[in-house]
Amino acid sequence: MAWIYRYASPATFYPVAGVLAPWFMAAAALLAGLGLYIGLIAAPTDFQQGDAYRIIYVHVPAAWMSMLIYIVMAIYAVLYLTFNTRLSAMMMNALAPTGAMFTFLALWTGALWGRPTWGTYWVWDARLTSELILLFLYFGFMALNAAIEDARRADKAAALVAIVGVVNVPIIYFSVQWWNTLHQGASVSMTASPKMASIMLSGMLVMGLAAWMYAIGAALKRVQTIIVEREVGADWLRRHLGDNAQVGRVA
Amino acid sequence: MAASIDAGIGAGLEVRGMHCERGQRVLIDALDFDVPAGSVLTVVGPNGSGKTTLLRALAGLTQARVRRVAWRRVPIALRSAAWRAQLAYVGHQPGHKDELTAAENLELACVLQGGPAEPADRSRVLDEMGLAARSQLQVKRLSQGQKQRLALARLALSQRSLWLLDEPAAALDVQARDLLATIVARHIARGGTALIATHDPIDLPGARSAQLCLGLAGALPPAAMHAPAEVLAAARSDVR
Amino acid sequence: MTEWLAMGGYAGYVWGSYSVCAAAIAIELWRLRVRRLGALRAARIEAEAGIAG
Amino acid sequence: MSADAVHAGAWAGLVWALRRDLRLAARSAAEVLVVLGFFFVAVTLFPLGVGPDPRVLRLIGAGVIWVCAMLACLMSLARLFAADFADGTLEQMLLSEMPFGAIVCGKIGAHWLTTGWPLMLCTPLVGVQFGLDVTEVGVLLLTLALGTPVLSLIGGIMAALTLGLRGTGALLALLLLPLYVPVLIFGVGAVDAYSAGLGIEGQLSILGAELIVALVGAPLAAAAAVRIAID
Repeated sequence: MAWIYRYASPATFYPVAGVLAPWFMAAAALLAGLGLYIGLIAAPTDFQQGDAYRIIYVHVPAAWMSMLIYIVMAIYAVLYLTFNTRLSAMMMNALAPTGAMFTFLALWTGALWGRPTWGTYWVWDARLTSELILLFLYFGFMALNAAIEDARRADKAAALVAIVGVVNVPIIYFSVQWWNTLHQGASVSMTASPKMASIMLSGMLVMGLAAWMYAIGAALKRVQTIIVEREVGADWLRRHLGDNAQVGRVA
Repeated sequence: MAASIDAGIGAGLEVRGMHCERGQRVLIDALDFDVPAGSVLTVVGPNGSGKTTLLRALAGLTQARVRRVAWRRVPIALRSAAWRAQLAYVGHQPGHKDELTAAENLELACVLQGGPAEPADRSRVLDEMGLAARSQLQVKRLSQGQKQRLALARLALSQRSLWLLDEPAAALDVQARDLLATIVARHIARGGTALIATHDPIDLPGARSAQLCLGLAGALPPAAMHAPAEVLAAARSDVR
Repeated sequence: MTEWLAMGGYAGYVWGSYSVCAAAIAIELWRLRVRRLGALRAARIEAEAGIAG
Repeated sequence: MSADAVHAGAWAGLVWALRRDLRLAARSAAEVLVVLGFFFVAVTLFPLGVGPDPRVLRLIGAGVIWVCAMLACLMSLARLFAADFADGTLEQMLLSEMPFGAIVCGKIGAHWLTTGWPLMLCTPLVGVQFGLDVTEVGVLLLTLALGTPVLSLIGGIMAALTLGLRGTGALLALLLLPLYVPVLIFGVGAVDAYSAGLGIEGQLSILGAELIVALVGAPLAAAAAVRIAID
């Protein structure tokens, strides 16, 4: 298991993240461009919802990412608590803000899509309600992380919250699903819209990929910052800053 | 390597390759030391040199990497129940509840640390500590000195073989310091072992003791075992 | 072009969603940059202080 | 340590912690009464806010009582570990031979007996305010009996995680209330189903399942959380 410590040390990962991040950002921009073209221009107007349905090209990818990022955070949490590799904790913390942003976007676009389609901004639909509770889980994670000064204890506590949270996400989703069907009967759920034309589906998948690339890119950039914040006294950082100072370029 | 008096007396605690960190700073790195059974290791060093961290790491309260720990030559894991059954740890905090009476606190502590169950032993120790008259009073009504003696009573009742005492003499009045010395001496006489982190070492007549200096640059090899008098002299002069 | 912008009468909702998404990503990237430069500056100050100290 | 010695140790740890915390709670009974006082005040606010119309109050009764029970439980969670963390007794528990998970289980049990149980005793009084009839209050008590232990169990984890931090009130609420949602939904769901004349076995069995999962998982997670806090 020695290799895990060699590669997982923040010092060796810092330059790697620096090199990878721009590539992911470029991929995200490219895919987003393609996705927007498909979604906004190439895809036909939906005969039922008119052009309002085009919001799904951002709403659905955002919802996917909000769930995916929380699961990836929980995986890093498990890795950190078992292997004690500080880098997995840093990656977990680096992902949280981006995940919270995607959750907020999913709720915002969901509301704007609900208004023309169902006449109200907020629909107590099972998916939207679980999305809102997921947003609280993200805030809980970040609040606990910020409340503890000692970095190691903050990581461990936040990791435990992420794991307890991810165990509860399916329970919350199914209880909200049951609660929703009991009170309203089977209302039209958000994405069970008429059979998707293949071009619409591909638009959504491309935007989903773009969001994924962006999330990785943002996380890598943020993990670099976290590494610098945490390794302030370390000599590898001093040397690193030293070389760039002479060259005059911002590290 | 640390000298041990002679193999005759059973080997007590062996620690190899201990590594402790606090936040960013590496306090202790690759520390090896031995504490033969029936002896005292006094851990000295300036504040922030890792005395408390070392003791809390040994007690399993803080996380630390250690290559090997053996107790009476049997390798043991720091956070295992078997290890906890051997040790008693006294930290900076009082360790009793103000709302409960002295007797109740002792009773709870004895069950927790597997001490003697008979009330007779407890009342005998309360007598010795001069708390018999106030044993039914809530601890919050006791004076600071009496609270300190209650903590000593809890230690006196402990039957654990390895004691980890972190600055036990700090803020003790003269009378309490003598009580502490007799309790620790009695523990050593019974063949017990103790690690005491302190600024002013306790005067333990006749007990074999060694010294582990924790400098800010990490641990220095423990001084060879020698009569306690030299240790006390050395300790006072070395403390930076 | 203007008819495409009208989005079949739903311009407010569609562009409302897309603009907020773009704004959120822009804000996140900008904050990332600010936080990164702050961390690097602090590290550099610590490094000089370390050498001098 | 042979298997039955471990069981004996675990049971002894649980009983030790339970008796200790109940004695401590008895010594400072005010804390328990304060939590009940909060419960009463919070529940009484809703009719003042929503209006005295009995039909409306009957509809929202179970929901209001359940939410206020959750908030009351939240208020008293600090008592679970904070005092022992401050005076060093929590450390001594960690160092005991008895398994720490069992000790945490006993402490959470004592917390439930001093918050969940009294809340249930007051529920009939409060149910009258909302015009719930005797059988509906009975079902509500049943759901509270199954649900409030879960509040204490999951609450124990978060109370341990936020040990020693300042201003943990809001942080505890933010961490806990999302995790209380399933208990709330099925607790109130059972009462609503009963009032609608439907069967309540489904909701009660799910509440029971949540209780079992919490009983198994929460003490271990809380014990790990305490170790993290004391580290």
